[in-house]
Amino acid sequence: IASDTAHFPRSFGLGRVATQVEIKKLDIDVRPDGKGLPIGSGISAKGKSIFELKCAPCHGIGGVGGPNGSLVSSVPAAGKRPERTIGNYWPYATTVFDYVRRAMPFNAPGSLTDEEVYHLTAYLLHANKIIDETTVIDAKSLPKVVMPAHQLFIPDNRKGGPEIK
Amino acid sequence: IASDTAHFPRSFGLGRVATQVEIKKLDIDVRPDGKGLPIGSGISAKGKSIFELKCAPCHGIGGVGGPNGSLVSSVPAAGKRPERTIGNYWPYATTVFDYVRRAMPFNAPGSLTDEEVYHLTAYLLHANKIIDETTVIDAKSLPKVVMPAHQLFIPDNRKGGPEIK
Amino acid sequence: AAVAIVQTAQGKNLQQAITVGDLPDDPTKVVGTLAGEVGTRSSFEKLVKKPSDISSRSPLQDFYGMITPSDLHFERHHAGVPTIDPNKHELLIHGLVEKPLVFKLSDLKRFPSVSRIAFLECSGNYRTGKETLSPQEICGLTSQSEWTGVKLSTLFREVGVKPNASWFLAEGGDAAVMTRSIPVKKGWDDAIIAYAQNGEALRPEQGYPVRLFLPGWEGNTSVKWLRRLELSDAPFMTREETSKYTESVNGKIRQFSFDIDARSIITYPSYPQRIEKGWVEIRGLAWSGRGKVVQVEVSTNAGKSWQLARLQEPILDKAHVQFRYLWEWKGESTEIMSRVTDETGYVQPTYQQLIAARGADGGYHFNAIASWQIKPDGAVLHKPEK
Amino acid sequence: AAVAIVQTAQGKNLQQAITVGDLPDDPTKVVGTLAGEVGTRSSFEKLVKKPSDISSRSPLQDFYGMITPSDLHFERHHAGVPTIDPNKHELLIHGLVEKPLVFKLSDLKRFPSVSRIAFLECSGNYRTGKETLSPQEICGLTSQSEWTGVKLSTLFREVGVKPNASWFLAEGGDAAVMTRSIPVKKGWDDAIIAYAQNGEALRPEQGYPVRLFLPGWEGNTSVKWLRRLELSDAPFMTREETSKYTESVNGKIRQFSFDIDARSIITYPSYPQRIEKGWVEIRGLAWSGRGKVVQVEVSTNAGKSWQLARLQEPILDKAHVQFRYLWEWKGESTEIMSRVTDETGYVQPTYQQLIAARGADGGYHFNAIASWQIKPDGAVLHKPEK
Ligand code: HEC
Ligand code: HEC
Ligand SMILES: [Ca+2]
Ligand SMILES: [Ca+2]
Ligand SMILES: [Ca+2]
Ligand SMILES: [Ca+2]
Ligand SMILES: [Ca+2]
Ligand SMILES: [Ca+2]
Ligand SMILES: [Co+2]
Ligand SMILES: [Co+2]
Repeated sequence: IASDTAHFPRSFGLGRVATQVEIKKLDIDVRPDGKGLPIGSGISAKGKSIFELKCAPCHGIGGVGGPNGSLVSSVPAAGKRPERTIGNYWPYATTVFDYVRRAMPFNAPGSLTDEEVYHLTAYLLHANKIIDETTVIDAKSLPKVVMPAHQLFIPDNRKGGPEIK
Repeated sequence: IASDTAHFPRSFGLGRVATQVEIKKLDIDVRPDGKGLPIGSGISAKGKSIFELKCAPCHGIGGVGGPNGSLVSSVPAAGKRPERTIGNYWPYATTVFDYVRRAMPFNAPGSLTDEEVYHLTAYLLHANKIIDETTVIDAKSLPKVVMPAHQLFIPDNRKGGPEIK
Repeated sequence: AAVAIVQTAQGKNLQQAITVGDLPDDPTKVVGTLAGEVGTRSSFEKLVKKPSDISSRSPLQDFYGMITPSDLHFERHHAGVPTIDPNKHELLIHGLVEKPLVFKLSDLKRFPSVSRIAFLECSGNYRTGKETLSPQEICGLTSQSEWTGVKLSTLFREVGVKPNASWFLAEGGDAAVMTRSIPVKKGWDDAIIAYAQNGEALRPEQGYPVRLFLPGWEGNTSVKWLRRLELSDAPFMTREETSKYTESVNGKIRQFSFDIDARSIITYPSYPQRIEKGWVEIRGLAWSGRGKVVQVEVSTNAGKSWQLARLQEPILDKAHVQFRYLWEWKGESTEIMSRVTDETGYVQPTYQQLIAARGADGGYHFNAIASWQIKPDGAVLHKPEK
Repeated sequence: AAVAIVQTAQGKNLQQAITVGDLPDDPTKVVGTLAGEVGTRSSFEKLVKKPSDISSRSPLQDFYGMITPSDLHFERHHAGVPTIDPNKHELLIHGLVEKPLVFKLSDLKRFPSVSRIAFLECSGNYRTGKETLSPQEICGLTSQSEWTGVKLSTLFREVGVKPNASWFLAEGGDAAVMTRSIPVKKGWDDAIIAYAQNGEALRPEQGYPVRLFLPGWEGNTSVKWLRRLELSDAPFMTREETSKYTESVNGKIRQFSFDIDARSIITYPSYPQRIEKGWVEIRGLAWSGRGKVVQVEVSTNAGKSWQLARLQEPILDKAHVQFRYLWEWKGESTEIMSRVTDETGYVQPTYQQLIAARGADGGYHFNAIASWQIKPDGAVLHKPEK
């Protein structure tokens, strides 16, 4: 059957070896332990002004209530559930850096400098009351930020069989 | 499994009963025993003039050599196989009537009257030297015409298994 | 009936006019359209997906069979469908490997290939709340294709995945630069690096020129427009596996919920169709991300009793299966519904069972039984759940 | 890269612009096309059938998997593709029946349905004679779809086929008013009155809105645009079963040669492709009109020895099956070819075996092994038979 690989050669010899330079160009991800974070640093105050310029039109002044969703926790209107935000639903602070750098602003993805992303990350963490306004966010400090939602996350416990989970 | 019909009702009650009138309108086929042949009759001479007008542009003067193939047997050029025609490849004369009525002329299918088709059938049989020029073709005579190729036809004798046939 | 299909492809025009002008009164009396280079739908068939900006839902109620026409495969993307030059596109595999490699599309096509028919479903595939919902609106974010590509295990052998690699990151080349962390085990098991769909190249909406395809797993993990795989000893905790594609379950947040739970839906009769008195073949699709469908039951009395439906062979692993149940409708008001059992013994739950098990937060992986109300005039309406 | 698909359907416009303008240098930096109603091919993929006036051949060398995209399904018609209004089209069944009935398309769709994946091949599907022939040119008149419809046996029950009915006439509603006589036994066995193909309505070229589908039998018998079935106690001897679709065999003319003999073709590597030194996955399709494919053998040394190819599951009855064989090409001049064995024990013959068995007249049902010459520069050429 097709899945059997016993007849495969040790190598098909296809593809070319990737150089460190080209890997580095593409390897933009950031892990919770900080692996992947670039040099640079940011602070909330600088992030705030970038945010107001480049992000607030979609995510609201102060990160609350824009057409593309809040990023900052706020007190919900009476009878409403709180919006899911970085402050109440994100388990890792590194994800803010990773995601903003790869995908935002939506209309110009990939346009921010690492420094800008650090500032924005600091701003979003501060606006969500996770860090104070003096905290400098960099490759060392960001992985250490403990997110309010962290303890809520559990791995999938469904496993098939009769039980509804 | 889906093929099982034990759970089917005797009838699904779908569709409507066809009336004889509507069946007759669609039931245009003609069988070798003559079933399906309409009233009317034809002779080769009349068929010839219709043919020259409506058919020869595609099938050649006298039914030989047009852009859409010969219908009449002729002596092949030296070293060539004979073209397959009504005279050497058609097992039943009724097929000429059936086919011409349903499908020809190619650019105006279904436009011929039954009478015209009888004439054309007589013409094509005569041109192929199967009937003489005085034979009247009608529902009685057509099924009796014995075609030269009739005895060549055998049913499929392949049946799978190792033999190449 | 004016019908035309025009495909302007890299400067070359393909034109296939089926009919322009009036419908013939009697099609047996006019020569039809001559043979062409590319066919098209009949102008009488209006099959369309239902789009929002970020997704587009397959018209399940209009389909026959188990294959989804490629141009009607559901869409879900986080920054639109990119336009990618297949001659420039490359796939990099690096991280915890002996030998990081870059593959051109043409390299990938030279490896041993594999094909399989399997569904792809977005885990956010559930709507209810009003009666005028069609299957397309309730759960049109599932589709099925024959996928062809190279097994990821074949590429893993080629790069030499290290023993301590437990997760890999899959990254897309779209404007979202979509990323998901996947256990390496899935890569060895049955992951495919797919470049073809239903006989031809992937469609742009489905990841052209190359995507990850993870049979049975929530659609978002089958990263499209794939450009990079990084082997790692831990998950990356990307936005798509933390902020999104996680479920609030009894005060906790369930993460890495990859498997698609077994599900079924009656697609005929369904809204906005109408039935007539007499024999009705109830038809639908059933599937499970955990393996094969074992049985589908249908109830025609609002769940009081259940009957076995017939399944159309071949019943494939992690694939939509057609089910059918013959029902004589005498004009009564009733409700019809289906539930599937998969090979693990999992039985598709009711909405209430799901809420009881998970709490009232809703969210992804909502695979509840969907019911259709049959009205005495033959109208069919969704039964909103609450 | 300007790409657009425009479908003007009964006054309604569907427009799906994938990209108009230049290709982005970096697709990760521009938002892509938003979700749409109907997808389209990438503008980089140029898949076309090869048409003459009367037929159009599927590009087998460009396909992956076993499903043929519906718009690339081969065409063969005798008076063009008719344009038929599905709301007016009816199917009449009469002759040796208890109760002649007329079915609207909507009636047919209400009967119990069936789906199956099966090939359809024109029995006139063979070319050779020059080196520059692709699989499309050699045997592109075969394609595969998932067909859905009602079993003819279900309709036979409904009209009450009389015991003395031994043949039936199937008649199309095209300008050829195509007719074939079919043994009633095939109608009871596995004939389908098909109204759908690959998930959606039949395409016009494939018989929209309804066709006969006879699994495993020569394509012409699966009459398209079906309007009438007449039950009879004898065959009708139509032009299509006498003057055409018969074979000259050793001085006799073989008639009613319905079954498609087992056949296979290597589609990769094939003309006009080129290979490079190293590992080559030889790929192709194999099928039999008499049941399942049991094995496919591949020779990489001009037929001196044969090796078993791997078959892609599911291996379906009367269906194209993908085969694969891994070959290390070191640059030598050679010939590669495949031969299939079906469940009756029939082994696909060579051209010479066929001529020896049938005489030199050629004709329909020519299913000979086709060989590809591999040149030292990697060029692949058909080996003309003589
Ligand atoms: C033109 C609109 C637009 C602009 C400008 C924009 N965003 Fe967004 N943002 C979006 C959209 C739309 C999404 C959701 C994307 C998706 O569907 O995956 C989003 C998602 C996000 C998210 C994830 C939210 C969540 O809960 O998962 C973050 C964080 C974010 N944006 C940050 C930013 C920052 C920082 C900026 C400015 C540098 C910015 N955005 C500018 C439209 C915008
Ligand atoms: C505009 C061109 C055209 C005209 C006019 C035309 N034919 Fe034909 N004829 C064709 C074509 C094309 C075919 C082959 C059709 C097919 O592919 O099935 C054909 C086939 C036939 C055949 C079957 C030949 C065979 O060996 O199977 C007969 C008989 C025939 N025509 C008779 C007639 C007669 C009689 C007329 C006039 C009343 C006529 N044709 C007018 C184009 C034409
Ligand atoms: Ca990395
Ligand atoms: Ca009749
Ligand atoms: Ca056409
Ligand atoms: Ca999940
Ligand atoms: Ca789109
Ligand atoms: Ca035949
Ligand atoms: Co999803
Ligand atoms: Co044929």
